[in-house]
Parts: sequence; structure tokens; C-alpha cells
Amino acid sequence: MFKATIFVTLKDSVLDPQGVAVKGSLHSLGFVQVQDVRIGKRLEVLLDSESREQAEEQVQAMCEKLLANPVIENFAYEVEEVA
Amino acid sequence: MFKATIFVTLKDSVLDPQGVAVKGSLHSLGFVQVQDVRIGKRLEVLLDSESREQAEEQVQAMCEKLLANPVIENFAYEVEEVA
Amino acid sequence: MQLKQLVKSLPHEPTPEKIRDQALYKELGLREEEYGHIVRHLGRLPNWTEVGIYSVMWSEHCSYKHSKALLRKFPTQGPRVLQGPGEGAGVIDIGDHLAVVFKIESHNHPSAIEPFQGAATGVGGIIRDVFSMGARPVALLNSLRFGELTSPRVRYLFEHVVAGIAHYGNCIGIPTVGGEVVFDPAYDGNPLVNAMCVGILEHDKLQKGIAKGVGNPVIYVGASTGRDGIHGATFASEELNEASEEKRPAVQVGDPFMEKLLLEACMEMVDQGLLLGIQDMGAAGLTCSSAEMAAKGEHGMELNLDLVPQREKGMTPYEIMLSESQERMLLVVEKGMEEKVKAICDKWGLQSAVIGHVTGDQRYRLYFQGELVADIPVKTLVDDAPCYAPEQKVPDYYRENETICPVEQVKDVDPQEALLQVVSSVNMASKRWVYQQYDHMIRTSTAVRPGSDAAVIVIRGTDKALAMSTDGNGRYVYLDPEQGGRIAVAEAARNVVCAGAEPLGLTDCLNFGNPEKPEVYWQFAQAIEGMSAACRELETPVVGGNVSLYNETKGQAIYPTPIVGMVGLIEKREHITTQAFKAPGDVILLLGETDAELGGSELQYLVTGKISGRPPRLDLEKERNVQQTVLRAIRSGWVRSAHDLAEGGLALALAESCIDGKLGAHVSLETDLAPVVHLFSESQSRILLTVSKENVDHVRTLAEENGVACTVLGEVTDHPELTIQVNGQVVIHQPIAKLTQRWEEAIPCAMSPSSI
Amino acid sequence: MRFAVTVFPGSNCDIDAIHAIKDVLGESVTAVWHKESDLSKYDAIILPGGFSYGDYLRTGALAAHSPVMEGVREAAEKGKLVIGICNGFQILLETGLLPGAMRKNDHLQFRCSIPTLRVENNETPFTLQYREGELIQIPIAHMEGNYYCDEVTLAELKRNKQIIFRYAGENPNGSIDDIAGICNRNRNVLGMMPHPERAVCDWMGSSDGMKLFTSMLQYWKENYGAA
Ligand SMILES: Nc1ncnc2c1ncn2[C@@H]1O[C@H](COP(=O)(O)OP(=O)(O)O)[C@@H](O)[C@H]1O
Ligand SMILES: [Mg+2]
Repeated sequence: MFKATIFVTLKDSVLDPQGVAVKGSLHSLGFVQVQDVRIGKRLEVLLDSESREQAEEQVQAMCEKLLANPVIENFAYEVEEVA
Repeated sequence: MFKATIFVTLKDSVLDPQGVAVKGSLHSLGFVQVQDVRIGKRLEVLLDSESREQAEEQVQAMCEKLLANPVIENFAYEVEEVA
Repeated sequence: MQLKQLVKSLPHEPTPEKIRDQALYKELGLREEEYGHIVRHLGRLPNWTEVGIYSVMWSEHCSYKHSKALLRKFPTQGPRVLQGPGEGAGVIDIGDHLAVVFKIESHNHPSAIEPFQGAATGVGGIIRDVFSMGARPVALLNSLRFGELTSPRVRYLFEHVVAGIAHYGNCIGIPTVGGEVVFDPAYDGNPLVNAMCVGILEHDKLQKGIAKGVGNPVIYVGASTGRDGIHGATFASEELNEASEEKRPAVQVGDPFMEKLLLEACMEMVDQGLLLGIQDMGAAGLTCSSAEMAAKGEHGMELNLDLVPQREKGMTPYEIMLSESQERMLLVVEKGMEEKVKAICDKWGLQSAVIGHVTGDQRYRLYFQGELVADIPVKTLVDDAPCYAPEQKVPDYYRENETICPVEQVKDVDPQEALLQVVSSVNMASKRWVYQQYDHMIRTSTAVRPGSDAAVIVIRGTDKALAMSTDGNGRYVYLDPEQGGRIAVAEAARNVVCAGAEPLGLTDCLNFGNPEKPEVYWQFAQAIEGMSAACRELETPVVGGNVSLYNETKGQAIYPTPIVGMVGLIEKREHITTQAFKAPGDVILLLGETDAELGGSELQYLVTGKISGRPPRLDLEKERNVQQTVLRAIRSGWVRSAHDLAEGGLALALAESCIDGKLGAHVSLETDLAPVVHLFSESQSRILLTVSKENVDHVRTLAEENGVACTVLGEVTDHPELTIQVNGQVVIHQPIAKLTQRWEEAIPCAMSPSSI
Repeated sequence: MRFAVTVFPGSNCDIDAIHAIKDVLGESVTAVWHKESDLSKYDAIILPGGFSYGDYLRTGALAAHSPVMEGVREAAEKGKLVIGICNGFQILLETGLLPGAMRKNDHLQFRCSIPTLRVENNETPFTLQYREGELIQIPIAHMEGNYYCDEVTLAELKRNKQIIFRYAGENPNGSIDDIAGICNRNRNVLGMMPHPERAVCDWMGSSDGMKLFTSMLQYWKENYGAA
């Protein structure tokens, strides 16, 4: 069994309205040192693949096909073997 | 300047409707090896703190106060110094 | 600051000479002769910023260079029109010192690339157009076209476009009360996403997008400027191709929360009478809004770009001016009012900045880091844009269709089988899957929710209500653009009449292919002819609209698809009428005449897989008479339900009224046509009414006076069955439950093909 | 009776709540901006629906830290009536005035419709004019109404009869135990996903929401003397 941890983040040039709003709230809570907030996703996918290579291939394909929107998002992942 | 990367994840006991739906979509795309999907958040917060300790303290406080909901979520973070 | 008067080029930008010598302007979509005009207007070579500004201002999207001449054919005046085309949205008087403000706009190209954000920002843009007139937005509608749901890409587009529309409208809190969705291979690869917004205005609050008063400050309000959507306007003026994905700059992301704040802040400024001019930054962003305000006000403008709030570092003047970042507004106020504006912005947590002032010399000057970076006679940007009248040619397919007889193609189909197919066609089926994702009840004014011919919104504080509908049938327009154009207007008017409203006027969105192709331009010109004729006959002026050309993929144009957004006034709430059958025993009447008209019909498409022949013909006088009859009957209190006959013909209209009313019907009719032809013909100018028994004669007499054919078809029953007899033979006999199930499940099933 | 309707940046059902109280119920109502923290003048507080702070991060999370929530907390402690509708319910959960949390609808779509609810407990200030078990139609409009709490909390909610409304037909969001609305132990704080303010005239599609407001009025008159 393999566990992939996938990070999907907005491309730098794309506006992150959610991050802007959270930054505002952090400021009003007194966290004035906060300069910037960007919010992305973290997905954990458990895979019953044969090998690490196969798992990585599949994760790459899933990200491209479904999990990330290539128009506005980037993705990255790590795969580890689990019991 | 410090950059905190914060991960907010659903507690294991909480059913994740989004994860379930994504798993279903992955299956129908042919990724039948997928056993489980859990979806959380990844936040990047840029902080103008004096020291790493101060930055970590602040991040811990933000998570407790705002960024995670203790009823259903756990959080973890890493802080690194950036230029 | 000592401002230099020589127009500078920035070090890393191409020099004016290089722009000329290497014809770099072509990359921005300018033609050689257009570049020549620019040089003449300036009396020198333009720098990179100036070429960029001209290129967006003279793009199809902003300048209407291929459509301006034809749009003049639309009647735009009427006794109630307070503001016709030329401002953010049209304005029509509805009495009680109130007016209705509305406009439709396309976001086709952005939605093809990023459907969720593309559709969302389309909604955001049209809302800004309405509240920049000083009106409170009260309703949204949309008109959508996609390829067929058998394609995963189309399902993706459909799902995300609907979610994007829902996201924006729901979050900002304006009900999405109506619209239409059609699936046809003609839109594969080039979906259409047209969004309409309706607002209500108190007469004395009407705002304009003009700059006046030398020395008055120009104020920027709202989101920061980033590099998103640079050249969106130019992009919207080209055909889509594989390179589009690459060429596309950062996609614009909508922030409905920010727009809600902007809306409330602007409403407060309007209430306090602070504004001299206001215009949203939509297509071509800061450039278009500021240049248009200056040109309309017969003034000039000077902007200091260093003062423009920016989200990204190191933006150049070119980027700042051409950015299409969303949720921004440009204001001109009386000198001395800056603090009041700022106080309102601060209350709503919005950033605002004075970025320049109005000048008296009709020049458009931009400063950046102390240097003059553009100096343009402002009218040349707006009034002197090029204007083209391309060649027209009657397409071959139109001639070939002359000889095709659609009746022959379908006459052997069993009517019952046809009905089952039609109710479960995704084009005819219930659109609940779509509208249940839209908050259609917020603002608690929605008296008729999505699902009837037109939506109805009540106007608080009065007994009045507004009916609204968007309509357009690309198949008819393709087969005969002139007739199709008439039908689009007539059908939209008929829909609001069926709700009990008098049609007031319309806004239109003209979605066509590449106008530089003679066949496309012919379609365009013909459709406008037909629409104009219908507008004149039905007395529904065009008070605003939008043109979207170059809707093509891989060289193939979409069906020519003009969409009409019609608004009607209901004088008394008791006149509000819906299409659902109301009570057993009510008599079903058909107004209008049925001919064998199946070209472009849903039945033809289902049977043959394509459309051909000539579409239904529309007699404008008949149309007007039918509409007036129905409106008078409703106002006399005789009508229990009214439903216009459209795609799917009489059979589908009967089925829909049964399904909605959870009642049955027994219908019996005589005809010379084959039963299936009579039942599924899409002849125009027909309306189905139900009336209680004692009012049948009243309606028949009224119809006769108006020269409208009126046939008694049968009765509403409490048997949950639809029974249709033709010439004494039962040809359709179906349980309502079965029809309902097919009709409700068509789209959900098509959207989850694996779960069937 | 004096009602307050809180207004956060992004609230958008505030006008509907005000309309229901002022024009239909005929009582006094004031819109209170989120920066005010003194609500002592009011007898009842409505946290309206909408998308406070755009619903960013988590629904209700950013609004939960507004100054006005101090006033809401005080009012709740004093036994005044507090009702959170839709986004207002989400805010009450985030503030901890009600137990549990909200997740995205199980089908992941926004859902606007008029479902049927069952009144599970009519012995509260909000429901005393309904019959127990009465079926009523109240519109919903939300993306995150999938109520969650752990088993211990659920058992407690049941034991104390804190579940006030359940979906009687199809559950539109996947909420645990078909929950549509819950109250606190003292029965003076109610959170519900459906919008009673959208069901106060027949032409709106239902007027079943009206009894919720008239119940509040009756309770207040009986307990705090006629005004
Ligand atoms: N198809 C049309 N019919 C009538 N008027 C139109 C049409 N298309 C555009 N117009 C009008 O031309 C004016 C210029 O439009 P435009 O500058 O595109 O406005 P916007 O910036 O809102 O898109 C608008 O007032 C619009 O209503
Ligand atoms: Mg405009």
C-alpha cells in the first residue's frame, strides 16, 4: 500500500481571494506580522499499487486529469510506502 | 522573514464528503487502486517575526484561534526562515 | 513633481521604431492600416503602452467595429426608455419613480478555458454594469450553450460553468431566477455563457459613466490590480485554437465577497449623491473605463499609475492599463468629496485611491514614475475606432435547404414514442439540476421561481412585479437567420406575456462566428434585420446588449445564436400567471394556428440527428395579436394558466403543464396533418391557456375580436394521465408519473453516465 | 419586542430577516453592524444567512471573531433569544454557542429547494406554536449544511431534546441524523440551516416559517410582560 500526499496550490500570479480575506482576519485578531496568506489543498490518497513507480505514475496522472486545474493551479506530491 | 506552512486536516473520525466524492470520480476515471482520499488544507503564511521562536508561537496561536476548527480538524506546521 | 512632456518608452519595452519596423502591433491584434490611423492620430509613432491601449480600445469587444453599423438598425427609443444603449445598462421607466435596469453580456471565451472562473467573472461583470447605473441588482439570468453531454469535456464545462454562476450569484446574494441551457454539437469546443442582470433604480439615482469638471479627482475603488486577464478583450475577439491556452495570460479569478462590499459601498455613495461619474472596470480594465468616461464627458484625463493599487510587483504601465482584474470601479467626484468617498470605502473595508484628475483638453495622459508614458487625443480611442462592413454571401447550405421537407423525415414516427423521447431529451427536460444550484429565493421577492415560462420578481412597496426571460434558438437562426431573429424576440416577449406582463424592452447578446467570413456576416446581418422587425412590431426597444463574435473552433462557427433578454411589467400581483395546470375541470384552450413546421425542431433532431429545411415562420401581426389577447385575458382575471408553445410543440407543452401542476389532461383535436406532425410542429405564435368553464366564452370572444384562432382542446383532470386523441384515435396515453420521471432524470443521468 | 439583525461583511439575508420582522411580524428591528459589541438594547438577535467574509477558510469562521459576537454571547448567557439561520447557524457553531461543525453537502453542490421538515421539539421559545411532529416547508439554500458532531454530542443532543428540526423527506445535505436545526441546553439559542424568513407569505411558496417568529413573540410576551 502506498500513501501519496499531494499539494495543490494556486499559481503565484493568480488572485487568492480566500488568502486575502484570511490575512485581513488575522490582522484584526492582532497577528499584524502576517504579510501574506495563500491557501491551497493537501490531499492524502491511499493506493493499492504494485510498486512505488506505479503509484507515482498514477498520482501524476490523477493530478493532471482531475486533482489540479492546470489553468490556475500547480501540484506537487510525495509517495511513501505504508503498511 | 519567516514562512510557515500549515496543514489542516480532518480528524480521522470525521467522514470527509469531499474525499468520498473525489475517490468516486477517481474510480470512474479508472484509478481503481485508490482506497481512500482525504482532503485538507495547506496554508502558506509569510510572517515578519523577530525570531523563529516568535514565529512558531504566533503560528500555533493562529491555528488554535482561527485556522483550524478543533471540533473536526487537526493541524501541524513547519516554519522556515526566508529571505 | 516636475512632469516631463515627452512621451517616454520604458527601457525593456520595444521602441516605437521597432514596433513599426517589426509590425509588433499585429501581435496585439491591430491591422496595418489601423496602426497607420494611430500614427496619424498621434502625429508620431506610438510607444508600447499606447499601442496596447489602442489595441484593446479598437478590439472587436470594445469598439464593435464589425457590428456598429448593423446595430444602428435596432429600434432603441420608446416612451418609457430613460437610457438606451451607450451606458453600462439600459433603463426603462416602470412608474412610481422607479425604473428597471438590465443588460446581458457574454463570457464565452474565458468560460471555454476555465469554466468555473470564466462563468463566475461573467456574472460579476454584468452585476457591476447594473449597479454602476445606480440600480440595486435584484435578479440574474443566464443563457448557456454546450456540446453534447456524451463528451466528458462537455460535462466538465457544463458542471463548472453552472457551479461558477452559482458561486458568484449565491455569494453576492442576488437570486438567479431564470435562463436556458441547450446542448448541441454546434457548440462543442465553443460553449456560450451569457449572463444577464436586472436591477431596480429610483429615478433620481441614475448614474452615468462620464468624467466632467476640470480638476475633479478620479478615484479607484476595489480590488488591487494584478496581471490577470491582460488582453482579455483582444482574446475575446479572436477564434479559439490550440494556442489559446498558451496565449492566455493569468486567468481572472472572481471574488464575489469583494463585489458585495463594492456593491454596498457604491449604493451608499449613490444614496448620498456623491458621484459625478461611475464606470466599472470590465473588459480592457482601467483603459476602457477611464477613456470612455473622459470621451463621453468631453473632457480629458490624467492618471498617475504609481497610485493605482497593485497586487503584483514591478507592473509596467502597459500591464496596469490592460489588466482585467475583477471587482474594480472608477469614480469621478466633485473636488472636496474625496474624504467622504474614502470614509464609505473604509467602512466596507475596501481600498480606494485618488489616481488622477479630469482635465479640460480632451487628452488622455498617463504618468509612471514621474514620466509621461502616454498622451493620446481621447476621442480617437472611442469615437474614431475603425468600422468595417465586410462582404456578405448567402451560404450554400441555405439554398440547399430550400428543397428539404422535414415532415417527410418524421411523419412515420409513433406520437407516443416521440413524446417519451422528447420529454427525456436533455434539451427539453427539466433544468432542475441547474437551477437548484442557484439561490433563486434570496431577497424574498421571487414570486415565480425557475421552471415556468418567465421568472417573476415582485417590487417591494408597490403592487407591481417584473417578469423576465432569456431566449434564443440557434437552430432556427442557422436555418433562416431573418426568421430566427424574429422568433428570438417574439418568443422572449411571449414568455413574459404568459407570466401576465407587458413586455417593456430587451437586451440582446449576439453570439456569432467570425464576421470576416461572408456567410457568417450574412447570418449576422439577417438576424439583426429579423430582430429589429420584431422589436418594432412588438414595441420592445433594444436598450442595451453585447456582441460576441469569433465563436469558432477549428474553423467551424457555432450556430448563429442571438439571445434576447426580455423584461416585462406586471401591473398587479394578482395577474401573475404560471404554466402549471391549476384545477381539474379547467378548460384547455389553444390560441394560434398549427402548420406542418418541423425544420429545426426537436423532433427532427431526435429522429434524424441533425436539422435541415426551413424553420417555422413568424407572422409579426399574428404574434402581436396573440400576445395582446393573452395579456387582456389575464388582466380580466380569466386565465388560470398560460404556457407558450415552443420547442417540442403542443405535446410537450401539455406534458409540462401537467407535470408542473401534478394534474392530468384529456385532449381531443381534429387536424388534416399527421398526428405526430400536428403534435410536434413548432409553429409560432401559439399559447396554451386554461380557464375555468364559465370564462371560456369570454376568452373565445376576445380572441375572435383580435382575429386570433382559439380552439378548445380538452380539460384538466385529476386522473394522473395525459391522454391525447387525434381525429377520434387515442395517440398518446401516458401516466404523468412516468413523464415526470423521464423529464426529471434526463440531465442527472446524462451527468453521471457511469451510474446508469 | 426589539429584534437585532447582525450584519457582517458578506451577510446577504439580513434584508430578508428585517423584512420578515418589520413588515410581516410587525415588530421593531435594527440592523447591527458587526463592529458593535453592545446588544443590551435588544430582546432577540437574528444572525442572518449569507456569506460572511465570503465563507472563506470555513463558513462562519471569520465572522465568529467579530466584536458583535461578544454581544451575542452575552445575550445568550442572559437567556435572550438568539437564532442563527444558515450562515448564522455556521457562525454559532464556530463560536461554540452550539455544539458540532459544518461540512460541505455530501453531493458537493449548492442546494436551493423547499424541503419538508419535522418539528421534533415544540417546547422551545422558537417552536411553541408548532405541533410536535408537524411537517412544515421551509426553503434551504446552502453549500455547507452537512451538520456533524461526534457520537457523545449526538447522544447528548437527543437526551436533552436539542434537535429541533429534522429533514422529513430526502436529506438535502447528508447531515448526521437528518438534523436541520438544533438548540442549546437552555433552549434560547437556535441554529438552523433552513430559512424561516423566506417562508412568511404564501406567494413565497410557503408561510410555514411565520410561526417561528410568532412563537418568539409569544414567548417574550409571556415571560417579559407585554410591551
Ligand atoms: N447587440 C447590441 N444591441 C444593442 N446595443 C448593444 C449591443 N451590443 C452592444 N450594445 C451597446 O453598445 C454599448 C457599448 O457596449 P460596451 O462598451 O461593450 O459595454 P460593456 O463595456 O458593458 O461591454 C453598450 O451600451 C451596449 O448596450
Ligand atoms: Mg460596461
